[in-house]
Amino acid sequence: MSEKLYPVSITVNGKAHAAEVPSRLTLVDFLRDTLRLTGTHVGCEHGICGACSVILDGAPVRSCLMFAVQLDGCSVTTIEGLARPDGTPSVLQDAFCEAHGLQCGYCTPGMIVASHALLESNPQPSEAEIRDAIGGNLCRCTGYQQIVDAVQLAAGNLAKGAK
Amino acid sequence: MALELKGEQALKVGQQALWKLLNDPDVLAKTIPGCNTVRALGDDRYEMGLKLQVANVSGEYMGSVAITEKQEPAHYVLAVEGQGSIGFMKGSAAFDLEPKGDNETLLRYAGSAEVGGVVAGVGQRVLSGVAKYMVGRFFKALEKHIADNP
Amino acid sequence: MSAQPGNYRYIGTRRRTKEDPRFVTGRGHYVADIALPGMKHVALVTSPHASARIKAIRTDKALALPGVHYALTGEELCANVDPLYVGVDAPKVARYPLARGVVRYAGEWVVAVVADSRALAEDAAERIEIDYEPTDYILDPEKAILPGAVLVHPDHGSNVLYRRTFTWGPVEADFAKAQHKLAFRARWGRSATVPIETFGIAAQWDPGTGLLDVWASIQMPKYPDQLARALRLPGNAVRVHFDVDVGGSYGVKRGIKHTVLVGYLAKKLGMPVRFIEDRLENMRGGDMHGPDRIFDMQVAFDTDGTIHSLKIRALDDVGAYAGRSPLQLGKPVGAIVGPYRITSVEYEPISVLTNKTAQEAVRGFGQSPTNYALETAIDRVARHLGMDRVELRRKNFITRDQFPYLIPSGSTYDSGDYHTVLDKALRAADFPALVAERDAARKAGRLAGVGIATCLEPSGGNSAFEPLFNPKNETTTWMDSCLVRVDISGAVTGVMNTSTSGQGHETLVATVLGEILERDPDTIRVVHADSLNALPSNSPVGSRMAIMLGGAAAGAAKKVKAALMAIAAHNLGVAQESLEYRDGSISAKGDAKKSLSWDQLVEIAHRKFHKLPPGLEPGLQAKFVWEVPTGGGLPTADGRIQMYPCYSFEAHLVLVEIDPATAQPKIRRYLCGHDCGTMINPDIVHGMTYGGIAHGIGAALYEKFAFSDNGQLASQTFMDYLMPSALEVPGIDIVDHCTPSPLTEFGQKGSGEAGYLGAPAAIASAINDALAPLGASIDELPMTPLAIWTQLQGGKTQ
Amino acid sequence: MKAAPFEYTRVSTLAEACELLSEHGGDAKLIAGGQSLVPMMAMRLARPAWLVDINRLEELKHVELRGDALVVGAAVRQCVIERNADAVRSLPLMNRALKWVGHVQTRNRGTVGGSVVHADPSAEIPLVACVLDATLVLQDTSGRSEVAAREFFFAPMVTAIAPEQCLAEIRFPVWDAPRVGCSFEEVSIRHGDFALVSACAQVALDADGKCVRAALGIGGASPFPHALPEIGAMLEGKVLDDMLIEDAAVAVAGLIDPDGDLHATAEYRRFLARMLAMRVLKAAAEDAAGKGAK
Repeated sequence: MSEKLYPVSITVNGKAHAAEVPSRLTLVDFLRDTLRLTGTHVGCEHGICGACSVILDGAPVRSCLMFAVQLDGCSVTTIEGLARPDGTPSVLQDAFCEAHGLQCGYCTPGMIVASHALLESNPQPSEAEIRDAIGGNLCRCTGYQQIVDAVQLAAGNLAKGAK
Repeated sequence: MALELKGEQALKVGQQALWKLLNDPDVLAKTIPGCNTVRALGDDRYEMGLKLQVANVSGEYMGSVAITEKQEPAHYVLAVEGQGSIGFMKGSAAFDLEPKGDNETLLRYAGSAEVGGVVAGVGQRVLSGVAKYMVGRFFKALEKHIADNP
Repeated sequence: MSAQPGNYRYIGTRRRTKEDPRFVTGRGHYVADIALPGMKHVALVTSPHASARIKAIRTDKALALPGVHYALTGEELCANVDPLYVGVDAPKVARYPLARGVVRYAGEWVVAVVADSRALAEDAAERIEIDYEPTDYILDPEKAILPGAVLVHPDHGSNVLYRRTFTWGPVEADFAKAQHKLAFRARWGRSATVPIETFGIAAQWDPGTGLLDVWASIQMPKYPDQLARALRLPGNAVRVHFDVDVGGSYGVKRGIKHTVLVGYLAKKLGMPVRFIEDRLENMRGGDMHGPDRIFDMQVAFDTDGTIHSLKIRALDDVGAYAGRSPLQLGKPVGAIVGPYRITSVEYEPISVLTNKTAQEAVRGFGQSPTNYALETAIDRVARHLGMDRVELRRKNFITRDQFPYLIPSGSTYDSGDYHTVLDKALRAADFPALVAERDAARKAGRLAGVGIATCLEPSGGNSAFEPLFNPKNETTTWMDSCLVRVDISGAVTGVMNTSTSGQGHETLVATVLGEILERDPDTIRVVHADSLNALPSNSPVGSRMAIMLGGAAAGAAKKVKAALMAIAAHNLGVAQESLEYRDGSISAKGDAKKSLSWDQLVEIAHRKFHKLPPGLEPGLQAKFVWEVPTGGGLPTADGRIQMYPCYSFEAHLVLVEIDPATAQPKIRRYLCGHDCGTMINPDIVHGMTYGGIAHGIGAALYEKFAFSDNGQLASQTFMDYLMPSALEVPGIDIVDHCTPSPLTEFGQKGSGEAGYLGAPAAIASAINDALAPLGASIDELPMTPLAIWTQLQGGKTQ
Repeated sequence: MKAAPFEYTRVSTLAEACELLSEHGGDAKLIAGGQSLVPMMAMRLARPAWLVDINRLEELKHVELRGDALVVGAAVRQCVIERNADAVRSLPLMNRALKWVGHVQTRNRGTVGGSVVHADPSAEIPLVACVLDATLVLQDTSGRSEVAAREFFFAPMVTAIAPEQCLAEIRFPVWDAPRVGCSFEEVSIRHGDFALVSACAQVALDADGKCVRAALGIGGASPFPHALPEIGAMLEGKVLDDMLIEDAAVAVAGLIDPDGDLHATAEYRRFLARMLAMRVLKAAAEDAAGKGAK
């Protein structure tokens, strides 16, 4: 019983990837195991913790709750795709460093993906809006305070024209 | 997870006839939701195969049924045990058949079941609602059987 | 006294951490990111029963699947490995990675399947057929200690793993003379830290070298040693790689059983094998549940509020096996009276086996539950006397001038200024306004309460509970170490010897080295040695790394500095006392021309033997191994011992409102006054404190590993095990204070468990303050909406 | 936690989906947003042999006002209906309900129809459908049929849909009256969790402030989303004063059939249902009254 493979082509961080995958391979496993983009993390595999958040066609989603085969022709952005082209941190990523909005770093890619999507749609969010946007991402280290601080800092820096 | 089930159902059938139905493996096979085989093992013990497809949850179970404390035609206790890939179930229920006018019997049941394995760990929130529904389906099927086989 | 004394260049200043840049760009290196060529994957078959005999295991259908390599049963594994180390003296409570013959909790590992992929391994696991014969089980720890109870380990003869009554000071006399006594029960529910990363391990056996390489998500003292012993290998046949980023631990990432299992498989099969727990395996059988305690408390006190004595009985349900867990009743011995001058204590810790998931170390190692019981006692005394809770605490606090302060159980608190920290917190919170807000809410018909907790964080991790709870264990050495290397280019590298799970140890070491060597910490690299290259370490447990790794780094840096001074003195012809070290250069005091730069000094050390002073080793590196200050002693016969060297203090103030229509609590305000001595990196300390408070909010209000009546873990997913999100954790204010420790290099104390040690007590205090006008109270955590509602209905919990 | 193997087809028409369902019967399963289905597959509680992907069916993605109803295609994502101008204007109750549905990431992917057919008794969208007396349009190879939302839900995750049927669209009646107000409230332990109990109400007032139409429903406190037309009947023709609302709330508590679980007992749920019924009725009445003042 060898598993049937399905051809998919998924654009990840601007680069098209063609692969043959079993239907049951989730998007997060595809990113991590097939493409070796290990920045996206697996936390609960049942859609609660948010560690696997990625941006799918512009909107943040949980990559453990979809199969790669479903995303043929789609475009995905992961934490690796949010940095500047030379790999240095973006304004938001830099703000997470400045505010120390993380500790163990495990939930961090999901947090940054959720925050990135928030700032794209709402460049000057209130604290309540930030908490709502990351409300589906669990963190056990930070108590969220410095994450909220980081997003506020990034919003301020972006408003000042930081790129 | 322990499930408590308790209730009563009036059935348009005489007490003795209902007793017979409830002790007939073929009837049980037709009325127990998901049941696809019932094989008598003797001594009021049966082996049962269940394929459950409740909502999104599906699973196959092999189990056994034993009937004890028989006081024909008024009372018995049904003990059920089953095991499948997503967990196990073990329970028993007391059934009391009470004549209620002509050709009608009140069936009272009270029992509890233990559920273990994955289902118990992840499905505690909905198990009892689903269990109630299964009991309801059993009675509906039984009523239909009674209506179809006057 | 300022928030941060001492005249430091890098220590205590806000600086970015060394670790963050790799994490924010998705370049962390966790165990699940490791892909070894030809690596196989493990899935587990676990017991659905709380207790059963295993009658038969059939693996043929699983092995018939293509891509499936092996199915390992307990029979085989237990015959080939030794039992896992147990913290107390209970040899008949043997613990192995897989069950042999008997399962003792629902979720216990029974068979491990190895396949080409995790998905295939799960397919195979489903095809393993096991015949169980369910047997009687025991779930209630109070019933478990009664005669005739079902025994979890019949060979042990009892369900009691550890029990002793300690009496420190004139307890009976104090109780006899006290004007008031009260007794109550407080219950701490089973929760844990539940990191977002589950436990994972990859292992590879090289038959050519006879070496087992291990990469694991680990935070565990003596992990390589325990692993090697269980696998019957010499210590130098195991190489644990400590450069794996750990996705959160806070105590629980112990993983010995996981590692023995995977190590055995890797060696047996000759294939690299990886096992990453999935969330269900992690929750039910990862053996990472925390304390589950019933405290029976008695307090003796006078009308003026003076508290004289305590009797504490702590019954801890540790589940089906013993690991480190019974010892979590031992750590609180070191702070058994909290920050209060209580002259005598009776303490009866009881560790009980039940048919539940085994307990492991959780942040604070049992101190947070004890603090909750102590603070509940203080609140109850205040309520009993009609006394203000703040005043009662102030009255009983050890005062600043009483340090070092010896408590009845034999530990000496190093330093503290509890009155000042509490005052600062009260001022920062505008406490009268907080109380007024509560009263206004009450007047408007809502339920509101102010919570207070003033708690200690014993830190420095000396693990003295080991000899205290196990007379056969005479371990009194709990060192940590650091190696500093200045290479030929003049760059500085610090080598640490354990893994990190978010505490910022690279930043710690770089900051300390930079401070002493006066070199920019940003230029200093810090690496994690593997266990064969490492100096001894006891890993980041017990809030010890700022103290121990910080101290070791300082010691090593000072040795390097001394070598530089010796080189300078020799070459400049000036006595060391007349030399001045600045930014790595050394010059004669008052004669700037007589000077050698950092680069020149380094060059001499590495290349110019002819310029080295006699007796100095060439090259420039130093190691320093530091024993815990105050460590080293065995307990007295009556169980007095110096448990930890340093004592941090935290004062929590909380305002909680409860919606009377729904019984939902909401935290309106949270402030924490915190004194952990000198902070090496304030952002890291604050972050851990915020996180500890959030974790404490979880333990107080949301999180519980709940077992059903038939021993099933009913909260196996994140749908039922409820960790607070950013929407439940409020904005938190922290007020710093610094009372330096006299025992450490910079006056630093520990802070890795900060926040968590007081938050549950503070929230419980607030909820009970809110319920007080109704004459109601809850003495069990978590205080769920259901528990609150039950009180609002005038009922009793449960 | 990896799903059992399955065959996968992404269909390009609804008819194709129905054919596959018809061919494979109970062994096939539709996937839209997958936010409820995929976790169950990961735990292997759900193990369809065939997964039929309807995510890209444009014919299931319409949101349009048709007659006196807002018609929502089954595969419309929750985030779309959350922002759709027609929906916000004509179906404010849905908009309020969606604030309680999961989190941003799940609403971005989850669909309206998926939530309905998953039939969690605590879910918000099914409750709105029942309270507003929506009609569900089901399709199979033989054509379309309709079923009232109030007759669709049997038990947790058990509905009237047959294995070969696909939910095509949902018709939510729009109340065409000048003074319509609504409210949605819920108690969950954390935001975004399954509701212990939820309640929603929609009322219409006449110019004098008398209630001309009222609908109320309770989620999480019966094995299915529980619309309570009895309460509407009790309120209609009357002024919604506090006493009447309290009476209605007491009646609510008597009509529901809650179960206990880990987080709430049946009694607590009954209490919450009463309290929330009171809250949503008051809030809906105030909302409606406010519209008269304009």
